[in-house]
Amino acid sequence: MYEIIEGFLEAARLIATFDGDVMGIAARSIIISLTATVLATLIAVPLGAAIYFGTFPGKKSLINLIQTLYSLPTVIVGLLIFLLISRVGPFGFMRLLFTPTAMVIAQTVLVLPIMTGLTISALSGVDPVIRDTLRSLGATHLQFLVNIMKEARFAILAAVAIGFGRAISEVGAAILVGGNIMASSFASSTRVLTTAISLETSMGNISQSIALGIVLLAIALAVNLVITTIQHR
Amino acid sequence: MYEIIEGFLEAARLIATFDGDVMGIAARSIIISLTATVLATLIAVPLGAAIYFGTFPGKKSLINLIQTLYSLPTVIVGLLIFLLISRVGPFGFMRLLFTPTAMVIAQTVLVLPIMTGLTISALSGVDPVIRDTLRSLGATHLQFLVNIMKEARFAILAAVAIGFGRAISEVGAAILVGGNIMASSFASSTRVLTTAISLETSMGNISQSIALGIVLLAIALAVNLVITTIQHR
Amino acid sequence: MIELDNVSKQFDGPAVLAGVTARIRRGEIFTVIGPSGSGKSTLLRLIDLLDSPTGGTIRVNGTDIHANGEESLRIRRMMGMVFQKPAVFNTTVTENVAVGLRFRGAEERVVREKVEEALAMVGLADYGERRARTLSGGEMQRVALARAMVIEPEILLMDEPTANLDPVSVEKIEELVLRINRDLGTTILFSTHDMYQGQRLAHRVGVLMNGIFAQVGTPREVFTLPATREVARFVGIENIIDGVVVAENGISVIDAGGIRIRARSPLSRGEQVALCIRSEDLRVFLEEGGKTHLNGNTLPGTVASIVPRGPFSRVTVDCGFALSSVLSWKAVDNLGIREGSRVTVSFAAESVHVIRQE
Amino acid sequence: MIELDNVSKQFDGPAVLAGVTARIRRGEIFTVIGPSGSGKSTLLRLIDLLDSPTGGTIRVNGTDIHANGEESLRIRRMMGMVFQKPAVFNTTVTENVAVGLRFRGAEERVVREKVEEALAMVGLADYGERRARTLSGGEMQRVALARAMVIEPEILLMDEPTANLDPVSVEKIEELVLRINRDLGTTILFSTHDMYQGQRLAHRVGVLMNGIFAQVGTPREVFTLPATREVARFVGIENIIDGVVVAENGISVIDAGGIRIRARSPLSRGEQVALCIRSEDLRVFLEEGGKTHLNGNTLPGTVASIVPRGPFSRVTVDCGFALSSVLSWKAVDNLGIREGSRVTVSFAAESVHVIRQE
Amino acid sequence: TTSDPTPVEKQQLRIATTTSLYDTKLLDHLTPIFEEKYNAEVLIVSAGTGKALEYGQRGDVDVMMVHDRAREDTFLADGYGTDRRVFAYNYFVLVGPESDPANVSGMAPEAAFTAIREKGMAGDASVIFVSRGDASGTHSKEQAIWKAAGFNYSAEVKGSGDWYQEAGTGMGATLEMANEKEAYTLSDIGTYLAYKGNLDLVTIVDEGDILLNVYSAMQINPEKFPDINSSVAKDWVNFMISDEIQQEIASFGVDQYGQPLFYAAQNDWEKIGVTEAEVKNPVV
Ligand SMILES: Nc1ncnc2c1ncn2[C@@H]1O[C@H](COP(=O)(O)OP(=O)(O)OP(=O)(O)O)[C@@H](O)[C@H]1O
Ligand SMILES: Nc1ncnc2c1ncn2[C@@H]1O[C@H](COP(=O)(O)OP(=O)(O)OP(=O)(O)O)[C@@H](O)[C@H]1O
Ligand SMILES: [Mg+2]
Ligand SMILES: [Mg+2]
Repeated sequence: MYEIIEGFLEAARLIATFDGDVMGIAARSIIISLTATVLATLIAVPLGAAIYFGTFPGKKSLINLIQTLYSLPTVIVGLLIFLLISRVGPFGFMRLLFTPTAMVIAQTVLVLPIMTGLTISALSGVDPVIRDTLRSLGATHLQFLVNIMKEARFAILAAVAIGFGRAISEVGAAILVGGNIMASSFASSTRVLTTAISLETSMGNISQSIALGIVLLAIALAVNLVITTIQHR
Repeated sequence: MYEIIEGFLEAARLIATFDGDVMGIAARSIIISLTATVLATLIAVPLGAAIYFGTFPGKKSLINLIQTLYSLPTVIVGLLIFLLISRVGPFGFMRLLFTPTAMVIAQTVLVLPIMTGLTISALSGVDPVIRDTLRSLGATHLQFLVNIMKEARFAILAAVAIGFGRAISEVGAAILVGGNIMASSFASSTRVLTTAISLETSMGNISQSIALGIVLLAIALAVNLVITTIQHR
Repeated sequence: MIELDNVSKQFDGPAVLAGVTARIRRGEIFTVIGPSGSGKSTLLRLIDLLDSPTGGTIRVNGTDIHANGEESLRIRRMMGMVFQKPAVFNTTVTENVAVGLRFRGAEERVVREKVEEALAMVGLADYGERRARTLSGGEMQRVALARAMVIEPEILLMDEPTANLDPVSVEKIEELVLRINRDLGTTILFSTHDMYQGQRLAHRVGVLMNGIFAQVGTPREVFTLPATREVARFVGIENIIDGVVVAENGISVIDAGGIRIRARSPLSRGEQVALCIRSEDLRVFLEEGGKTHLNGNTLPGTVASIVPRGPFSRVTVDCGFALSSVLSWKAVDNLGIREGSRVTVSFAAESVHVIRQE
Repeated sequence: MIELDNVSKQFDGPAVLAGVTARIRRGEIFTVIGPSGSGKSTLLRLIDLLDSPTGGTIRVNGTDIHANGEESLRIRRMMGMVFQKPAVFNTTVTENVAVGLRFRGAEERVVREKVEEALAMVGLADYGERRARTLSGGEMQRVALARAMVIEPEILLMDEPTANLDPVSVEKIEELVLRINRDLGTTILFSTHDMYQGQRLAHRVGVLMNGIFAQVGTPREVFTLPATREVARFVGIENIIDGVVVAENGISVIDAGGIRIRARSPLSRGEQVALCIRSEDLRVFLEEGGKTHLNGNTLPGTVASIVPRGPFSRVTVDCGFALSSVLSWKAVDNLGIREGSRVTVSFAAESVHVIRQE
Repeated sequence: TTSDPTPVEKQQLRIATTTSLYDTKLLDHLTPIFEEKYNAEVLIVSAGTGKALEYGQRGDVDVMMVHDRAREDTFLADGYGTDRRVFAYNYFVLVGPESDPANVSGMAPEAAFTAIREKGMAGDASVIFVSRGDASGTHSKEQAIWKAAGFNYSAEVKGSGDWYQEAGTGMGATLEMANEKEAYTLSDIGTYLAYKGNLDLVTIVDEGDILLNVYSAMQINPEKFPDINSSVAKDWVNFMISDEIQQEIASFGVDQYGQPLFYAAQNDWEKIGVTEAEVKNPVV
């Protein structure tokens, strides 16, 4: 158990000394996962709204499918993206494999189902009278959506928090399409906290892994505090 | 891209022929993840209720902490459980490492934060007048909780769906504390779909990985249909 | 102008609206009254495009509002609606009221001014910065009212807008409604279960019953000449007596279980009728003390009960059938009647409204 | 018995309740009336243990209900509550009504019987299998009523229980309330903004204003002898005139802006008073047509407006100050008055209620 | 000694092994034979070398099978393991794009590495070396080659430029990455053969003593962890160096890849530089 304590001490040391490698990895984690979360939000929220407010055949099945995709293993997401962007894949010419961009794409895809599903849940939590009131006040489609979102902001931001959590904590897709590369330039590297944790773990450096895990949680805490602040505004 | 098609064909073949190995792995996945989800539900729902309805100092911080733990990487959960149950750990005497039980524990811990957090969200979605009505009708604490749950059942079951999704799709903890063992007896083996997918991927068998992923999603779909049915009752 | 043309609406069960027809004129105040569950809210929701009718058409200024997908925003923006159980947005009172203006792209300065004015009008001038979710029932209802009014709609739909308000607030809101109607020419359509309110405010009243308008008319028509027995009962006519026309020469004579009542009515002998007599039109005298009305009715009876009702007492007299009359407390005291007293009830033939029974 | 002892409640802003004191007797029907936002709901919620007072104590049968954590379930189970905006559980109507009985572990057979009976009582006999969420406003309110009644509580708290109901339904509910009170001896405490309802049903009325009971008394006391100017206004006394006592010998004389009014009052010369005159107590005569009351008041004036009000008209006469009187339509027709007519208003000294101004 | 071949309850044997060995499926091929023979159940956990050693150090397994002599030595010296036996060997290969931009085909490993580094440092963007970078046996070997070529790994190789990239993942993923980037990498022969079909990479250097890859098995020290299943552990180690299994090892993979993945250690102890006892003497 002393590895845990050691992990905490190590985490404190890494943070306190601004350990260059770790800071780079952490920064990359934040950039990639935040970008993916923002992208996913921009897609999932309108998509969820379109599904929730739309009436079309197969709506129920679609919602079921979305819920099912909550179980999509990150490795499978990674594999699918990998197949698409690897050199022989249809998008191979873009040379995206093993770049941070690829990781952003994979994480976006990964969190889309859960964020879309939670958006739908969030919207269904809004009092129907509120919806009617907005309509009766003459909201355009866009105004309607914006205001419904405002009413559901608590739940939608909770969805964002969950999406971010899933993005920053996943490793399967990140390693498959990113490759956990540590190059000398920041932009060519794709090592993020989770892949680094995996690596440290596979090397048997448990306390180092735990230290990185704590750094990750510290980032998550900061992001969550921001989200909570917005929620309660 | 042809690996994807191949994956689908392979998945169809595996399911159609009741491939022994795959069926065993799939069964193990279902058993472990369902058990973990049920356990987590039994803990998270009362816990979420206690937090939501309780008034105690640090409540807000606790909720923030829970949200932060959404970002807990599965590998870190795996490591912590590993440290606890490995032979030299405090619970080493129980010889749980590399057993399905260990995987259940790890997955339970993994999904607890998100299920607790979503339970809290679900409860906060219940009309306060409903809460007052239950109280005024003379509900005991238990009756109150049961009935609030009934009112929030849609959102709580959505939380269960998300918990199950996370449990069955995670691999980091499963591999660390389970070990991805394929032994000759069912009970001693710890290979589940995600760890098998990882293995196949690391061996370069992409279509086999995708096939297993499809099997996993088929299971998730079945579980979700059950959940949806309960939701709409 | 709103034209309701054979509008019907059915949910899962039996039809809620089954052919509602009416024309609400521009600038009119039209009240929908009707029992709980008769479809008042449903009707208003159909007009506000919040639901679609199962049959019939609703035209606003000639446009079939449900036929025109692209037009619906324009049409909706002509209307404002106050819901029966208003919901407020989870923000400040000011922001709640401002929403409609913002939707229409009003300038911030204009928004601020108008919102302030609207809040003052509903008596919530100091509530601007309060979070709307913490308001009392009546306060919320007033916020909803201000929210709908502030956009100055051409048509204002209100679903029981004063249901949660005390009489003083009700009076203020009523004055407001009248003022909006008068100053801005707003067409106002509202439902109420407060018949007096209907009467005070409305140019015309529609009585919704069993899925249709059982009667549409001026308040006075509806209140004094109800078209059906149910309407009569609903508008508060306490004395409704069944009978058969037995004579008809200028003044009809109706036999009500052996007791003969004179009334003005064009119906012919043998017809089954219901007689409506407003309790205010009855006079009660001690024993044989009353003067006999020529062509009027004078019935002996026993006081069955005396119940306070507002500043009045309701005195019910058993004359073979029960007749309720409303007397001031003082009158009751002066008469010195109590339960069991022998009295005479008298009323003019003109006070009897005769309804043909189907 | 419910004792409210200096109960206060403050949310973020100023105190909502600031020392409410009253004793509600066992078996009594007690009505809380008061303007919107005066704290009626807040008070009922405090009694039902749904919120805690900031100060003071509430005792039920002698127990301080907020002091006793362990007792709270027992105390709550003595009470039933109907909320102002009732919410229904997302299940059938029957299950909604059954909840309280199930909480008390009633047998299935008993539950079924009682629920059926309760639904019949509120006029929803056929609604048992309907999903409660699809009910109309009034229907929901009746479900909430049935739900609270079915457990036969010792104390029934109702927050504006008939706010969403039409008069026919209101009458049914009122009868039900009276029956429950009579047959089961249930203590009933309800808030209403319908003063007549308060009066019809209540043994006693408390007028909540500015955080306290401005007056507690029988309906007749409150309605005829309001304790303050605000109460007078609130209970619907339309004529409230400020003045100074200038003479006092049996009949006081009050100077109201130059016009002298006679009234019965024990107040002494020089005191600032408000005079309350119920509009029903005014008589209106054409020009000098009225007989002069001995010890009464006869004031000349001009008709300022004639407004229909229920089956009556409200005639406002400008006599220097405005005086409103209520006349039947017929009386108005008979008098032949219209706006601008010169008339005389007369009323007895006994009809004037004098309130000392603070 | 061998354990009673017919105990009533099956004994469990837990083995920690490195991923690259496990992924060849050699062990899947051998365990049924063992289980049949000893009526035991074999549980194999594959993990990175470091993690596998961690399992061993914590007494979570009974047998350890890795391919990193230096760290094995430390592991033995620290008393965690005992009774090491070498059961197989093969060679690492330097693979790279067919175009061979650094022009190192056929060179000695050390020379090839030196040339790659030079081109890379010179800024030739087409020359990239992808390293496992995960402290695995393969990574250890790579570092050993850099050292033999005269470089200080952490100062002159690691992080010295964009030409040198650490994959930080398993062998398969590293090969995929090298393929994608048209880069060089060092691989064990087993994984390379398994992946060859998906790759455009070709063997650039496959000869040189330094490329030797030696696989061994050892039991976890029962003195340190008394409840280790020592007898079955010994059985396994002895099983691996038994004649029958040595033959199985030598022929494993031939039908699939047309060449063996491993050479039996039994008779080549001199060639691979270990003592005869380490390949032949049964553990007692
Ligand atoms: N949770 C709360 N937070 C802040 N203010 C509150 C809260 N609940 C009630 N209030 C305020 O307390 C006052 C009294 O509210 P309450 O609901 O008791 O009034 P009420 O007499 O029932 O009014 P109404 O007749 O409109 O229902 C109102 O001004 C209201 O805004
Ligand atoms: N969505 C719905 N699904 C099924 N039935 C509905 C739905 N909405 C309304 N109803 C039913 O239609 C009838 C009319 O409802 P509506 O709300 O229009 O009545 P209302 O006249 O406004 O009554 P109240 O005075 O009680 O508000 C009711 O019996 C109600 O239960
Ligand atoms: Mg309604
Ligand atoms: Mg209230």
